Amino acid sequence: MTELTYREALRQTLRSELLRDEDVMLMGEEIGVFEGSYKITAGLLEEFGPRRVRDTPIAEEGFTGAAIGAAMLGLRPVVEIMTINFSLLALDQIVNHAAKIHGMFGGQMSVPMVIRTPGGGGQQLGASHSQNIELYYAFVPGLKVVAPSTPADARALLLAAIKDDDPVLFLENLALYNTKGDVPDDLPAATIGKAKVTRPGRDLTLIGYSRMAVVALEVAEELAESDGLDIEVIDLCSLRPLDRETVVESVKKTHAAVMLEDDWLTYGIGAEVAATISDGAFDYLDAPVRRVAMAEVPLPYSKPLESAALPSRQDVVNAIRATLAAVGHRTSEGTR
Amino acid sequence: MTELTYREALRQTLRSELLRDEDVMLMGEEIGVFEGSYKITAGLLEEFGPRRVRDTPIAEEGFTGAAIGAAMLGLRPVVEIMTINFSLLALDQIVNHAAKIHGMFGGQMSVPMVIRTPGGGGQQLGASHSQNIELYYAFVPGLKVVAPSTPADARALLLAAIKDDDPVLFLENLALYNTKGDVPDDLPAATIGKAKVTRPGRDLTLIGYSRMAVVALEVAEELAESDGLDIEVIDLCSLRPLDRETVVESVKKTHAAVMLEDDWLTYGIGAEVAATISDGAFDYLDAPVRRVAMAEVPLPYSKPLESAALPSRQDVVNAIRATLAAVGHRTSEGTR
Amino acid sequence: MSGTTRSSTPTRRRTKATGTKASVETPPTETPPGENQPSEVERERAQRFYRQMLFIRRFEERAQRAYTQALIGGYCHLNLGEEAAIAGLMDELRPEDYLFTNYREHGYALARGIDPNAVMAELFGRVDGVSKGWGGSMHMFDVSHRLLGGYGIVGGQLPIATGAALALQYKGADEIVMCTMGDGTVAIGAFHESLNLASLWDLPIVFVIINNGLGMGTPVAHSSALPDLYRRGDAYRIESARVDGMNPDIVASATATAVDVARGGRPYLLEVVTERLKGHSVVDPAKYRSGDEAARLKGVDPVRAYAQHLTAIGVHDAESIAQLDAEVLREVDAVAAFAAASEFPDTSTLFDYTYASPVPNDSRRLPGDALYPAAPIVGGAA
Amino acid sequence: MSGTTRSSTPTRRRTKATGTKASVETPPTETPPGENQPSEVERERAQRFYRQMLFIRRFEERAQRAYTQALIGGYCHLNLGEEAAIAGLMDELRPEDYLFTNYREHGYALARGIDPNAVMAELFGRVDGVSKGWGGSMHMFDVSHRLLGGYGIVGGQLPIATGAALALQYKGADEIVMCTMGDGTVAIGAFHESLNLASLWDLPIVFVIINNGLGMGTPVAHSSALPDLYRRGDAYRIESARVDGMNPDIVASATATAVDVARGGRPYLLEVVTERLKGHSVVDPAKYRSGDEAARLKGVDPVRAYAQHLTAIGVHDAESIAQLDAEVLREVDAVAAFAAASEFPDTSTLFDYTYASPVPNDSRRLPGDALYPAAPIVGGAA
Ligand SMILES: Cc1ncc(C[n+]2csc(CCOP(=O)(O)OP(=O)(O)O)c2C)c(N)n1
Ligand SMILES: Cc1ncc(C[n+]2csc(CCOP(=O)(O)OP(=O)(O)O)c2C)c(N)n1
Ligand SMILES: [Mg+2]
Ligand SMILES: [Mg+2]
Repeated sequence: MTELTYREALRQTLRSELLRDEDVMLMGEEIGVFEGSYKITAGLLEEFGPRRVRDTPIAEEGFTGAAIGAAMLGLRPVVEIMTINFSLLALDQIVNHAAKIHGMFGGQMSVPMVIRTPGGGGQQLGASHSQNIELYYAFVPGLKVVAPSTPADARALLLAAIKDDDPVLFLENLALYNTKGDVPDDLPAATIGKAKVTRPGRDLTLIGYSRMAVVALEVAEELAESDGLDIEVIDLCSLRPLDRETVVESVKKTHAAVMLEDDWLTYGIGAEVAATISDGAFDYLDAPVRRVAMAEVPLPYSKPLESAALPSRQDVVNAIRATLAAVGHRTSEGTR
Repeated sequence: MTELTYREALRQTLRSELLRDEDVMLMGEEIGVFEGSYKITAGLLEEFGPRRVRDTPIAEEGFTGAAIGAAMLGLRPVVEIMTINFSLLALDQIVNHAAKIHGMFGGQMSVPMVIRTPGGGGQQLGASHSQNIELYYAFVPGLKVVAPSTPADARALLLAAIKDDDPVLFLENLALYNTKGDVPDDLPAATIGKAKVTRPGRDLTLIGYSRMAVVALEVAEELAESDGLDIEVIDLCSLRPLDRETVVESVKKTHAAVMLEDDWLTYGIGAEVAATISDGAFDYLDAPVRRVAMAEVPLPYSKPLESAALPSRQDVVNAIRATLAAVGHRTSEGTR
Repeated sequence: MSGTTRSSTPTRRRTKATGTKASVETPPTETPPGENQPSEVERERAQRFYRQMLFIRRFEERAQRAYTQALIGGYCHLNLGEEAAIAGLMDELRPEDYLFTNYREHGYALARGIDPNAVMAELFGRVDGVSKGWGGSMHMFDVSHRLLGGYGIVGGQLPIATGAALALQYKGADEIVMCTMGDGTVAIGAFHESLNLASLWDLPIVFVIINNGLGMGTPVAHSSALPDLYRRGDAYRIESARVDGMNPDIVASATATAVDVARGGRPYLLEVVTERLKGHSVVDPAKYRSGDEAARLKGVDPVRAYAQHLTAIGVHDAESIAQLDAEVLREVDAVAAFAAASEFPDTSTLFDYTYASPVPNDSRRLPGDALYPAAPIVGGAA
Repeated sequence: MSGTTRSSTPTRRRTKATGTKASVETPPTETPPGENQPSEVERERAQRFYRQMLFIRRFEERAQRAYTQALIGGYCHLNLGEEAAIAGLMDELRPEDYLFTNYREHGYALARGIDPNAVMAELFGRVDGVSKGWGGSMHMFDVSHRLLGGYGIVGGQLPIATGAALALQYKGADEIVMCTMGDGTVAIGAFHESLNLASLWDLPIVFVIINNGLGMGTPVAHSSALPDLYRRGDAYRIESARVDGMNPDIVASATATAVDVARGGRPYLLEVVTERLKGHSVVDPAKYRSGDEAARLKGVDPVRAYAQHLTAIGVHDAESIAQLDAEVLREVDAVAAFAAASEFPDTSTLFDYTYASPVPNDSRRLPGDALYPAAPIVGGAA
């Protein structure tokens, strides 16, 4: 067991995978000489050389597509797209090609590649650099999308993603890179497609992924302390496949749910989660599933505006209290 | 009142707008000499010349971006992207630029452009040519997304889109181009952001957009005939903004809803609609909102596979019956 | 124009990449097509070329017919007019080399040696198709013949092919990649990004522009600011050449040079000037072509021209040509019959190829399937 | 290299586009920089250039300081080293011409004549900023000075600028568009698509590559297979030139040619070779630069070099230079004070700019707001 930052967990995992499997190679802008925009690949060029750690020009479509072709011929490329915003430039390659090649050609070849990319917001990067568009990938059959929230999960899911024979979008988060956590030394690869109950509870199910899974856990602990609430927290971990059962089973127990996400509300990831709960736990749910998400605006640069647009801890607390109030309201009035 | 095909309604509207406003111009691949891949622009190059009707090379990102710049300087470009699948290549321009320019620069300039593009499936075009990814646009604040299902709406919404000062994604559908309907001669522009109750009813709310709004209406009529059911049909017309109120008010009356869509189920457009209903009509809904959508696979070429993967009329009928059964089940057992 | 035109004989072929740049080991024997007294090897190749071209021609015509009979769906783009280009290009690839094409690829599949039955069955959407019926006309794929697709998104194959070449270099392999595209494809961003990467990284890849003069209805001069497409190579320090694509011998010679360069570890850009004799796809009447243009096309036919050439040099005569045609037509009929008799894929296989590896919680619902079966009522749940 | 180096005097400027291609009306007066006896007009321009360069230098240094004081957030890219390029480029634009840049644009905003207070206030995220605080360092925009952004997505500005030029052509306007980008940007697809469109359509646009040798930590030779970036113009039949970007006079001369060509209705590609004296952005220590490289950079400074040049030709002396510097520093301090005193945008304005036109059912919820207020219980609803 070692305490590592999320960044360091990623870096060490990339390193151990480069050591383990000669077919693993890294590609991306500034991952070598520059050591990564966010230093996830620090030291790896020096250790493994340019064959294994390949700096690319600014050509997201080109190098992401190149990773697809390399994967078809047996390599296991791990591509870094500097932030998820720039992945829009590679979307045709990811959605029309990486996700389709196995199916469209009758299962003849797989595309074992990983695309690592951070989402985030709240860094005053402005509208085109602060989007959370994991939805674009989570929507697509043929892709797998994982979104770890802790250093240990970052390692376990990255191990799984690199070993997986399908293209995996590996969502990181700018705000998590410096967070710390224990990482067991012999941590095995995770199973992609499974959510995790990170805190058991009975009063309400609080759901998040990536940064918001961390916020969820923190707020649950706070409210346990301050209000004596017993909140169950679920970290989705995987957005595609989506582990509906874990979520629904939880809500069958708690009868209430709040969904946290950093993307826009309408059509966001939480829409599916809310729809799923409303369906799967229809007879159990005592109040509407509330979603806490980003305000639906191009995120402004100016700090006060940006802060107002992004979900805060207080927003989460308010949503939980309101939901519990609605539950009490309904149950006390005997509407079920 | 004239009976027109959806195609002809579009063509005539483009023509009348070209006549009305010198700043309106058309751009796209094969819209001129070739008269449009789907002949929506037939005859327009001949009538208006290459200045107004501009054939472009195969460069979706380039010409869509060019339309943005032209719109900033006062033109009202109407871009045709041959099918929505190819719009992935222009996504950075649409999402990171067209949708952001007004907000990101503090409201100094608007981007009055329209992107016309057909979705669809069921034409045996294979996985990369048969996607319904309107979600990618509907998700983005700063864009407006409309999806007419009838020739009259095609005209009214295209008029509105061209006059609108914001970028509008105008979703057409390959399977609708040959459908016919009456188009009033003096039809005014529609209001973007409004859904329509296309058939009033009391038993269940059936919701669709684009092709599925047509299917919804047809199935409702059939079931009125065959089963004496009184189904209310809603055509969303606009995906962003989404007219939640019209949907929720309907379900408050009918207590049950089925959502129809041609895209993939998980995270699809219907997820938000279902989540919205489950929230807004929480105390009224007697059974889970059922979604009828495409199977979550890269759409295969072979006809039987393709047919199995796409929602059929029978699938819709089954979903309605199952939902009504669930309502009966629950209400008869007195769960409310 | 930097490509040399040489006859391509098996002795000239390298059996191993040397790592050096495109030097030629044995001096080329200059045998301009049309000259008399072809060698036995040349006669054999000429016959092979002609048979292949003819087969592609008849196959495509058969596909066209099947399309109008609604046996084929979707878009269907034919290689009519491009037979010589295909024969010449494919002949210079080793079986272990990799090929990526656009959606106009039936002829390439055939010339790579894929069973015509499987090619036609794919068009018919049957299980015996090269892509098991999943791909159709635009998406043929055969891993054993190293045809790695058939791509319908214009330019989509370029970055992927570039990456395949990267993998070959990574592994120190001797194979190369060939990636074909149309003239209209040159305008798309992926062209630029791919050629730049291939050159920066010294990848073993031949990019081939099949310049048939049109992208749908758009002439090259309207899609490319520099209509000499092969000269685009200069912008990436990629050696390039333009070659007449109506004669397979000429194409093969130029391809040999290109392949040598690639085998030596540098990309190459080859522009093959050819013709699209019919519409963009089966359903396109090509009304945008002028009367003059249509008249000109009547006089242009690589298959007929090569037949005349072979007759002139005594490799064929009118009778053997007619005989061959009859034979090919019979074969193509058999191919169509095979395809028509092949089964459609079973709908139970619908979810088989979404993922290559098993995955929990994968969504395998058919349209309208309940997300959750109606729950039995649990009265005391709340 | 096709650009001619000429002195740029107001008399040489065209007042109207002629529609002809880039011919030069008055023969250029060759005045190589460094030569003695500048004319009064030249002295004036030199002084203007120097003051502008110095102002940009001090402004950027002030921004850097403010960043470390956490008064500026996000990414912050400075023009240190590019002052001469900016001064020369901007001087040749008419006020009614349009400018699109990448995210490294503070200096351009200043040189276009935008109030420095508004530029600094934008960096501080205040309402008085050019983009009202919505854009920040990367997204400056001023419609009245025709700076149409400030774009943070590499290459994103190119298609847009191309379209702006299309609108000018459409309207028969006399203005042109200038679109700047970095050397690293040349590798992206949008570069290719935009230059091809601009040439095919004869658009009045000058594409400028600010070649500061690096894209973040990547040298040009690692991003472009053809490191002579201006030669990329050939691939699109676009006239092009490379010019020394460390002297504003030289840049202005080359820009004059480029602008003339654009005003005449053809695109132009101008490569301006300059230096990035510091890291990619304020937070980048640029450790990837070798010791030699760092040492070399110490000797390179366009502002200092121009000061020396102006001293040599008698336009300035040590005293006037020191005086000017003190003056500029005072101004920049005032600018920073203004920005610090400016208000933050009110959070009530959060939803003001999502759409330009009013729209029903727009979502204006703050995070955590209920989609629907908890409904009053309607007992008999079911
Ligand atoms: C990105 C994209 N844009 C548009 C299309 C539609 N389309 C299919 S083929 C084609 C023309 C391609 O022309 P060319 O590259 O010359 O190939 P050819 O058809 O002549 O073989 C177009 C525009 C597409 N498939 N993909
Ligand atoms: C599409 C995209 N990819 C990557 C980035 C991250 N990025 C920002 S600036 C930059 C380097 C650009 O270099 P260059 O074009 O030379 O401009 P310079 O910074 O030198 O002015 C990169 C890679 C981005 N903003 N957009
Ligand atoms: Mg072509
Ligand atoms: Mg640079």
